[in-house]
Amino acid sequence: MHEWALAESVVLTVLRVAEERNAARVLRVRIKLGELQQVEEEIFSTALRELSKNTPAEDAEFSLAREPAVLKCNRCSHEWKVERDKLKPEEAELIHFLPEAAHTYLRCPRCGSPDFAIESGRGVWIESVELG
Amino acid sequence: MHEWALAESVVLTVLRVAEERNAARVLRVRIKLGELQQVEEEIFSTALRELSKNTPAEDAEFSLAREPAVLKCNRCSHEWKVERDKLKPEEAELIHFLPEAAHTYLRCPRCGSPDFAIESGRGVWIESVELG
Amino acid sequence: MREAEKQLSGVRRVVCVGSGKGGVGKSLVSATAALLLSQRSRRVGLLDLDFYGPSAHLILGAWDLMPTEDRGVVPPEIHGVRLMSIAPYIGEGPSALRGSDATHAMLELLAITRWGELDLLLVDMPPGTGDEILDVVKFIPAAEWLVVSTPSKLSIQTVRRLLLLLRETGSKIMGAIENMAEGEACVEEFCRAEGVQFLGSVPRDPKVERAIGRPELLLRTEFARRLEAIVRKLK
Amino acid sequence: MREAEKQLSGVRRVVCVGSGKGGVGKSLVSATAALLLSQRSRRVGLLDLDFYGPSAHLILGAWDLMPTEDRGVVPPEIHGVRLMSIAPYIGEGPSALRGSDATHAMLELLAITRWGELDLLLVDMPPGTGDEILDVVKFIPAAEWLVVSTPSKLSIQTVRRLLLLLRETGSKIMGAIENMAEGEACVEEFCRAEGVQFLGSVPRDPKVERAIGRPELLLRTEFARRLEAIVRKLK
Ligand SMILES: Nc1ncnc2c1ncn2[C@@H]1O[C@H](COP(=O)(O)OP(=O)(O)O)[C@@H](O)[C@H]1O
Ligand SMILES: Nc1ncnc2c1ncn2[C@@H]1O[C@H](COP(=O)(O)OP(=O)(O)O)[C@@H](O)[C@H]1O
Ligand SMILES: [Mg+2]
Ligand SMILES: [Mg+2]
Ligand SMILES: [Mg+2]
Ligand SMILES: [Mg+2]
Ligand code: NI
Ligand code: NI
Ligand SMILES: [Zn+2]
Ligand SMILES: [Zn+2]
Repeated sequence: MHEWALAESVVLTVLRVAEERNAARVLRVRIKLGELQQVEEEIFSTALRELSKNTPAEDAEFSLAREPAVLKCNRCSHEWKVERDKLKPEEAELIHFLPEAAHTYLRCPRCGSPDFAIESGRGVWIESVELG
Repeated sequence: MHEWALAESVVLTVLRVAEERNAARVLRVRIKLGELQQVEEEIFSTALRELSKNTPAEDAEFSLAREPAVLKCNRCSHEWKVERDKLKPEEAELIHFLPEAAHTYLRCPRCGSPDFAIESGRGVWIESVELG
Repeated sequence: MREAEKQLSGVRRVVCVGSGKGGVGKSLVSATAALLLSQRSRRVGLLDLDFYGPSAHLILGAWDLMPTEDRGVVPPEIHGVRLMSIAPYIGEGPSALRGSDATHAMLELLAITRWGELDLLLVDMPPGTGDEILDVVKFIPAAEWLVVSTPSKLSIQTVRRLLLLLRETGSKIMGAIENMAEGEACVEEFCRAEGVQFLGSVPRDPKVERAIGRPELLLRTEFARRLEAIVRKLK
Repeated sequence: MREAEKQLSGVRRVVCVGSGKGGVGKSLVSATAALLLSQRSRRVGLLDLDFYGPSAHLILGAWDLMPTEDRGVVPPEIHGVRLMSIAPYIGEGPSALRGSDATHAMLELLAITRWGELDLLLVDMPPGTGDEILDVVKFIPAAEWLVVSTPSKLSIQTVRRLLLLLRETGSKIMGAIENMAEGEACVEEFCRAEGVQFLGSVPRDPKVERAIGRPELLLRTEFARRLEAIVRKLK
């Protein structure tokens, strides 16, 4: 349910963009949901609709696309995908709230290092905003 | 004269690349010299030649190209070039040894922030190595 | 994205407890100040931004208090203090964050935490003048700074670097507190030289250690009594 | 590029003094240990990697000693200790480095410093378990770690996080020193529980402050005398 706060961030940003560009309406917002954070799509969508009511984004189409979580080891340069179903549920839950907790629970499968970069699929990201 | 140490880093890296790729000879090395560090080209060239004697890089052509120093403010996103002749000589000298000292002496010309990224032209960089 | 503003819109004042130097008592001062203010009926939040050595939860004895999920994350309340920290998420595990990870973690906490209405949000800063400091300056420009130093030359020299940074970025410096005072008025003198308000001294108090994790006990130490006199000045 | 190896090729042993926690005495321990070893005719270097609060030059009284330029950078020698630090380059100015800047600065210092032949290079680490720690683990994998903690719960909890990180990365942990010991044997007990060698205790010594910047005086403190017994064990 902290998806509401994530949705709030998105809506705020979209509205700021609309304002900055003097747009009356937001037509479409393309959002990426990183696999690492495992945002619940349904709650997130509901929140986006609720939160954009009575704003220029009211009738916007919010399209959501999942982005795989790719990590890259800073030590041995190995790159790997996080397999969702291989995470322990408790750990997945903590990473859901704070993706950086990945550095506490995940390790480079090649060299065991906790020192890796989250190359993609970290959190929620706005890919594009179409204004009307 | 700490150009010798910088040249040593370059030669070491080049030799490692040659070894990794089982190359008998290094033909050409293209090196970028960032304007921020203001490496003295002549000393640096001499050092490269000296240090590569009796190594597979002995007959390599070392080509040097200057790269302008571009800084980008992390606060207001302003991007600017460092004008070499606008630096105080003492400060330029300290930045010559440690480019990160730029965060102590240089400021974003738009917002005054010391929080900027050195986008390019920081130090010495190997652009390419041609092996024979 | 991930704006701090919305979640901080009900917060009247953000006060960062910083130093540049480690081990000067930033965490102890900020946690105790939060307790003292809460006792005086202020609505207080405490945000621990030390991602490598989070301490606020240890001082307040809130090891196993998890934030609850409700249209965001609602900080647990302990002795009236709403506490947010990386600790519930990393437990006692290692914290191998590079600077950009710290930036992300901070923005995430700011984006999800529902502070609600607060008279004051205290922010317990990590040592150094790196990513976390630069990010607070960038994302919470209205933050005011309460600087902590011990009388040691090693502390004062580093605190000076922080002050220079805060000045240059136009941050508001409320003043400086001397912690673990030891006779000579080193920090007061330093404040005079730097043109920073000296807020007062708090002595080294050996009873503090036993009171870590026990807020009632902590509030009854000489340390807390002396800090109260300073906190009162801040209204 | 910018390999550490070449400049460290004459260095027999690299010992990092770390903690995770700030203000536990990493700088005082590493600088004093360097002085003690130099007195015992060891060829010793001291590399200060605290880019936000460099302290080694203050403790050794080397404010204005600049490294000299000679086919690289030759560290100035003070009481027989070859010292390298960010301090000569930033003076008393602010240090607004993000994590990636710290990485660059560290690699630069490693690339240009001509340590020559050393029996031991002591590295004074900053607090935290961020970029500098991760970079030493990455670029100087042979480094051994000497961990410093005070008896406080706040220190021990953070030191544990560092130990976990060092273990996981296969770093060699020489052991832990208790600094500012205060009666109870907290760090010794902690070491037993963690399976880390306990190297001994050094008391809080109020005479230390006056000796900062005065190596001869520092060497005559009770602090140094007690540290000597520990340093001796390290050969
Ligand atoms: N006034 C004081 N008297 C006694 N001990 C103190 C005092 N202030 C801080 N301490 C202790 O000093 C250590 C450092 O304090 P801490 O709050 O963790 O500093 P920081 O957050 O600046 O790193 C802790 O062990 C803390 O319990
Ligand atoms: N054994 C000790 N007795 C008295 N003061 C000490 C002792 N060890 C350290 N200090 C003081 O404590 C403070 C923190 O020490 P410092 O070496 O700067 O720690 P760190 O490098 O871990 O941040 C300094 O003011 C230092 O002079
Ligand atoms: Mg990372
Ligand atoms: Mg930068
Ligand atoms: Mg703290
Ligand atoms: Mg130190
Ligand atoms: Ni959620
Ligand atoms: Ni030079
Ligand atoms: Zn790896
Ligand atoms: Zn700017």
